[in-house]
Amino acid sequence: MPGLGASFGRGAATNYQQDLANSDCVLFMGSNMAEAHPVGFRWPLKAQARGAKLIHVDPRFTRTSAMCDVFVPIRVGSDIAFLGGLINYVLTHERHFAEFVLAYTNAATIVEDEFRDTEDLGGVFSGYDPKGREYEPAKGGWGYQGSEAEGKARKGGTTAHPTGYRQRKAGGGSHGMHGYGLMGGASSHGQPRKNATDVPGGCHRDETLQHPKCAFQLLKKHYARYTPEAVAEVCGCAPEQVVRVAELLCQNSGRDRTGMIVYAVGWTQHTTGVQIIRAAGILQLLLGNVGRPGGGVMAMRGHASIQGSTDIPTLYDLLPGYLPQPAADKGHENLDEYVGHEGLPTGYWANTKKFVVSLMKAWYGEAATARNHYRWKWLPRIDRDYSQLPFFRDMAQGKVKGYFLLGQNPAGGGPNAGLHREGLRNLDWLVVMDWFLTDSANFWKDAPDGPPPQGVKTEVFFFPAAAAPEKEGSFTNTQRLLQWHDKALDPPGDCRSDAWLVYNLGKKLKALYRGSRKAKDQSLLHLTWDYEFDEPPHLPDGTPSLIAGEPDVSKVLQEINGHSLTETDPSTGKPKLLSGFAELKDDGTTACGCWIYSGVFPAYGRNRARDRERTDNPVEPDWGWAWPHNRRVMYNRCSADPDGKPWSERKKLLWWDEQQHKWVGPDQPDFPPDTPPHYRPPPDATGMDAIGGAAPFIMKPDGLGWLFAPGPAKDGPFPTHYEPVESPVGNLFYPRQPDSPTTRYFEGPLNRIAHRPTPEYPVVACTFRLTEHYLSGPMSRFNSWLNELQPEMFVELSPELAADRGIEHGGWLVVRSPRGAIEARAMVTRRLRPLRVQGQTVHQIGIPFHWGYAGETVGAVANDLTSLVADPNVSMHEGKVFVCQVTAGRLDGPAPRRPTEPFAPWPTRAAVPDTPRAAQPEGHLT
Amino acid sequence: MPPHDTQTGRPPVGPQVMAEGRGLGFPAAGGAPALSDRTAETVPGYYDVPMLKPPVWKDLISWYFFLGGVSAGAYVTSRLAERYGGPKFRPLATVGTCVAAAAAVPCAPLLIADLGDPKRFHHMLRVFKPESPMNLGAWVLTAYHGAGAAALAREWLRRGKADDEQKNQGFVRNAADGLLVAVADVGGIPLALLLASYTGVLLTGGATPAWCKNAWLPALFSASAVSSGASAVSLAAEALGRVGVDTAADVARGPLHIVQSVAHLAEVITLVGYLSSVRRAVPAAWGTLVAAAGAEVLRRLPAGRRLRPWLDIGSAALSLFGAYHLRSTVVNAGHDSANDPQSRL
Amino acid sequence: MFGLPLLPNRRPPQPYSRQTEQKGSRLRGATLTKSVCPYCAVGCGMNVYTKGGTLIDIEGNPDSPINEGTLCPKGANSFQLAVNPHRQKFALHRKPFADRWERVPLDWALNRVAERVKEARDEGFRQKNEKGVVLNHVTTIGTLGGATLDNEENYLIKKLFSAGLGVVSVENQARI
Amino acid sequence: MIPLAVLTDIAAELPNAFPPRRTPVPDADADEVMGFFTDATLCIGCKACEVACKQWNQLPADGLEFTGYSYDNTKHLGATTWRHVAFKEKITPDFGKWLMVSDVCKHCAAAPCQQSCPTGSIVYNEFGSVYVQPDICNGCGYCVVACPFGVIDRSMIDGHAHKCTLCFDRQTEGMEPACAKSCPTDSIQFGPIKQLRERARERVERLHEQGRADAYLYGADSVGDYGPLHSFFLLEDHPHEYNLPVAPPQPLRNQAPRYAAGLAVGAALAAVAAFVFGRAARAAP
Repeated sequence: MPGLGASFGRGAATNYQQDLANSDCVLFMGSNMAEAHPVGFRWPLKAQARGAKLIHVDPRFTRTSAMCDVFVPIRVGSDIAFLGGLINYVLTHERHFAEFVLAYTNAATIVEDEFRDTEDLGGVFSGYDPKGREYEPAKGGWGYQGSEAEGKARKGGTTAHPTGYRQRKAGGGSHGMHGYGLMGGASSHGQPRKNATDVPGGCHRDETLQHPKCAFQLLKKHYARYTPEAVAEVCGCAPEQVVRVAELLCQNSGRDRTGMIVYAVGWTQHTTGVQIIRAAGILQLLLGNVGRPGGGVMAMRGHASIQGSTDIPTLYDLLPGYLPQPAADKGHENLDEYVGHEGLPTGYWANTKKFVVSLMKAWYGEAATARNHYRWKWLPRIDRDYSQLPFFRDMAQGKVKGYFLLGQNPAGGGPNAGLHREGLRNLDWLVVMDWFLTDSANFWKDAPDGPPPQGVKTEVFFFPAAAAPEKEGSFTNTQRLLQWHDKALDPPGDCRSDAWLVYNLGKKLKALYRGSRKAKDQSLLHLTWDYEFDEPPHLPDGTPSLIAGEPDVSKVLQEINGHSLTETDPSTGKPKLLSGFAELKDDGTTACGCWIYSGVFPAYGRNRARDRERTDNPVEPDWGWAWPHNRRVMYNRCSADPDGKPWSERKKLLWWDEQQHKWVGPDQPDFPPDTPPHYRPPPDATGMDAIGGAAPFIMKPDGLGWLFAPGPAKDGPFPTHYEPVESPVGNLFYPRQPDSPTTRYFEGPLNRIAHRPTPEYPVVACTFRLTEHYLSGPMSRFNSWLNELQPEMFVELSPELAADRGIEHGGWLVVRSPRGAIEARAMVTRRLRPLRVQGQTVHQIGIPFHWGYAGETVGAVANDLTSLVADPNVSMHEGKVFVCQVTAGRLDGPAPRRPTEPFAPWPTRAAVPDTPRAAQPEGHLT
Repeated sequence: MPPHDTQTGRPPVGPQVMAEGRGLGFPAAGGAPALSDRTAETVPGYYDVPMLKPPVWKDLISWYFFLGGVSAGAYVTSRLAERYGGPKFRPLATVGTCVAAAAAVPCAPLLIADLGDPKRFHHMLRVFKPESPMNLGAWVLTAYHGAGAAALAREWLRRGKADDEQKNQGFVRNAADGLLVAVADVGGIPLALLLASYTGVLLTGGATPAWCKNAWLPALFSASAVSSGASAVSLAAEALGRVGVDTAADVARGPLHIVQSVAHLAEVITLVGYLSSVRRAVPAAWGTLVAAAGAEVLRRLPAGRRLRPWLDIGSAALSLFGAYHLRSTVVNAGHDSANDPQSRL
Repeated sequence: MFGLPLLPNRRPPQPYSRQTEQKGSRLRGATLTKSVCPYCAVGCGMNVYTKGGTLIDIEGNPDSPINEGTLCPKGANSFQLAVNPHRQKFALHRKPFADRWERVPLDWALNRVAERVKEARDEGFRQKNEKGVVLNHVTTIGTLGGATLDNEENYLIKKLFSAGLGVVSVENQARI
Repeated sequence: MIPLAVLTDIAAELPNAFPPRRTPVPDADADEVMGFFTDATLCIGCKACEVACKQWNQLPADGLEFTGYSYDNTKHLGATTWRHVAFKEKITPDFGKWLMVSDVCKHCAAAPCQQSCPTGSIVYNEFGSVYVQPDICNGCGYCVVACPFGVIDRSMIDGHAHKCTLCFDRQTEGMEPACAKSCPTDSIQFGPIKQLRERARERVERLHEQGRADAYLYGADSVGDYGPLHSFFLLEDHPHEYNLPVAPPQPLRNQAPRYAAGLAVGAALAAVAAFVFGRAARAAP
């Protein structure tokens, strides 16, 4: 989430879900929370019952809209324009929280003279390289003014004296790697050390906010053209609606009130997703809604542990804890160089080396020493984008031999799913671990667009997976909360946890490579890989577990938490576990698998993810464990004014207690606990010493929230409205620059893009999630209780469009995009409406993405229509908007799909054991 | 203030298109397939989902209602014929009792076959719960079977004997005969009347508009039971008379005809009353009216001695058909009105 | 009787069956395990009930401050996710160009996969690029999946495939 | 003709059914009577109640029919569907309303299904709810026609009538019903019915203060022939929009006149018969 990272410092939801109940106004945008996160929606409704206003801005009238006080329909992909309109309203009417903005954001910071805005350059910022389709921030002057040694290359390392505020020279071309920058401070691969915003004190500031190059004035200028009228023209709404939403937000912000913005993949799945989220960050900074109860930006994530899978990334370009994966050409050859490039001298990233060294010790154990640079060289280097999207393109071209699918279903869920299936067909072998024979497991057999099985060469292994209650482990939920789930029973048959597969595969491979002296095999042979149970595991009912070879995952979490290599735990004699990342060392005396999770397992027998204590404390600090350091509201220093006093009694969370000389309040301070509010760092301070007592954003080198972001977003310091890659209209604001200038394309015969508005594809499509189903269906379309609730694939469209195309409600229609065509039942509903955009009528349709060809219910794959394009920051595709044509009727071609599984009304009709007949379930009907 | 504020602030796009649009909240533009029709919003209601559940009863229930009515009617007619008509009508009483028994025999099996779980038929008698017409009916039917059995037993005991022979058979036999008569008449006749009318009350306990709280139905079913019962007796007497059995058909014809006519009249009056009280006329019910009128007309046609019995048989059959048609029509009307999405309470 | 004498609010003793008298919950005597919903990222706490080694009920954990015992339809359905006739319980193998699955022993499948990984890795491992810069990576193998897995599983995947084997394309659906 | 096994089954089950134990239960207006309050203004149409109900009671899924009724593919309550979320879209160019509410058995204070039940299978239980004893029901189907809300139905699978039990089994352990427990937004609330009514009235007042003047309670006071229902609703539109009756009848009330009419006609006709046969006996030799 570099969008949040760029603004605040960490790429994660700022507050916790229950905090929505404390909000006075909630703006849902890019989120259909009532449908996608129904239980989370409990909390805004509690706020509404108190009188809070709920606002939904969305292309479709959804179950969320039905509950909100205000609904504004906008065109898909016009979010930045709308948010820009809100920012413009706040600025032109001077409704921003002036004290907050001045003290806690970089509004007063003055940007380099060379910087040019999109207003000056017709839609691009300075520093744009049209050939490489990327920005060079150093050339563009995105840095702060006030460096003592402008442009001087730094030696690297955390000990280097902070010198420059200016952009350093770019260290080579961007790979457009994804993922990183999530933490906001350290730079991403695309720009190793390009963003020399790494020093807090000393940068030029204009406390009057009048300097034409100060961030505040630049912001004002950038959004000057986003007037309600212009925004309405782009979004297809009315100017009054923009004003209404802006007014509600303004009225509910300030000392006494707070508002929250909630988003989900409706924002992220765009080529401008990072910038949409950035815009929300800017708006909340202006309104003073960050780090305060009921404020912030709430990212609603889609999967049980999607936050966890970026924290401990199964991502190609990240190491655990948002450290970049070393790259071949980024000056990452050795460890010190890496730290020099990726660390920051000031702020929390000054500790980068501690994190890396401890990680290497966790992975390579005793083989990693200071002399061999902790085996830094063993880590694989990346030299281009290896994310899912381009990797499947490689696969389709036959460049990949083998692939593992662990609980993921790209044959139905991948963008441009047809290309994904083509990729699977060109593998030598594929391993699928899942509960059911999913679309991806059965791609060689059931895919309607594929050759007969005799024509598919892929060798496929299917491993049956254990269900969540059949294994233990921790999930990290959308509010960064680690929650442990205990194992309730053994999985049936040969079903095993994914941990079992990986652990035992590792053991087998180690055995296969045993004795090898080749350099390439040493990393594997020396990998620490011992997670055996100390005692045979038992189930909660006291019976022994019958599964052999299962790893003890609490040992894995202990390794993630970290331990000392010099001290032992007196009670167990094992290495002492660390109580938090503050204990990490850069001298090889600590090992830690993921620094941000350090503190989750502070002592043997004390797994804090397993904490299930309720207290009177409203933030519930003893329920689970939230990174970082169990802080539930990040940047909560903002909840007090610069003097350390709460802004208001109603919205107090953290304040400075002069007597105790520390920050107190219900939440853990996201701030040095004893740094007083009036502390001002000396000019040459480094690390956390360089963060002043009124600088709440400690992951930022200057400790401030970034209105102007010199980094790490690769597509500009200010969010700018660009049309989606595929749009039926041009860019009203910047006619010469329709799409985002840094979008990456992977065009080919299987992945055609309609770059310009074309009458061939006049309709805008948006994919969406239903409450009753989950993703591409592996976890819902095999479940009859869910299938009966939404039994068939459909497409939502307006009565106007339906009438125009002769489509009947409940009848069939065909949707064609440049990538493919699908058929579905028509759901004609006034919840969708045509919009007037720039003088023309734009029709929008909504397509649920839950169906595929495997399961109890089958239907067209929505992702057969989506394209494979990527945003420059995180390689996010644009699943939420593309153009298409809609016609009545059905597709010619193969016979209708049949379910691969028969309808099973009951999960089981077996009697519940050890239970009298009078207590058996009533519904077995026996 | 409306709870949702969409404030488009501009005129709707293409209002003429919208008017023709089909979708949720749009009336279908005529003659559309089923699914499109489901969106009709011309009446307040929930798509085309009926508010009520249709009865789960099969056609068997109509047969039960019909046969129960015939049995009760035949029973009452024959018992009263003997009691008040004396020895002259004894053969008729015998025939009538047998008809009543024959019609009663299938009743219980028909009821049981209509149960969702027939092997639990005896649960009907688990409680005595007269506030449930069906429970009351189950008890009435059971008791009625007992009374009928008593009547049959009596017929069997005095088979082939003349009246005066029977009078002096000793105390035990006389006492038994008296007891059987008491059970059969004092118990049986009220039970038969209850059997004939409870089915009507049973249907009025249904929530469907065609049945709900309809005071005409029990009276209608009673009248129909007597008319069909008398007709059944007449039919059996005439038919058996044709094959040489002494059924006193000739002497019974007069009184039976009056009973039939009066009962038909009562049936027609109550049926018209019923039809006027249901919200929508039940066209099929006119069939019963026609059948009743036809039966009366048929019987009154001038005919010779040879033809007379055949006309009577025809008339009785028409009347019986009318009675079955009535039950079937009323039951179906309940189904239809429950299935009708327009019938809203 | 006949619906008349009954006052609407009066309720006489009711004709219970023996079974109704003994009516009880199947949770009596069950083992309770605390769990978390495997669907979306809200992170609802769950109570998992087992009895005699079988799963008998899953419902929301009322203690959880996040969901306070509530669940959405998917969460409420998670019993059916585990107890499901469509669930595969044995390892399957599909040979190249074959038209059906074959049931195989778990250990055989694991050994075979390990061999195939070694084969592909040995063939595809690149120590340096053309310019002589260290790569130490494999780009002919990849993994996908993780957002629905546990943190510990993600850690093991990243550790084995990336740090151990040098596989670069370790991916999942998480993006922003 | 009848298999022996059926007879032995019947014999084995006899002690369960005969004789019934008369168990005292609270009166309909007693304090301990429990019920549901379903608030349509809080319903997000997630259908958690439907699935939670099916899960707890292990009810079968009913099939796969795409209805086109907005997001409602359940259509109605039934023998194996004890909660049903209704959806109605009422959207005009400048006004948007998507009605959603979770329908359920009303657990009437004076329940026609209970009254109609000839076997005593349907009883009021000790929590004041209306309960079908599945081991007693013989599937006569009378309750199906008696219910004016269209709630109860007979299952094709076992031939017995089923409907919401208000989680009788859970209540015996002091647990709230599965649907109310699962409801993410507390649209479904469970508790002592008197307390629920108070809470509901406060909620309506609050909504009126917030400008939602259409909010009203359905079934908290009398509706049609019914006194307060033990499962009542807060609605914002006409009951018919949610497929609820405006005037549900109590057809089983006041049967006496109907019996009287039937018997009177029968008796009159019998009198006619007696008269004509008597006259005939006297008339001719």
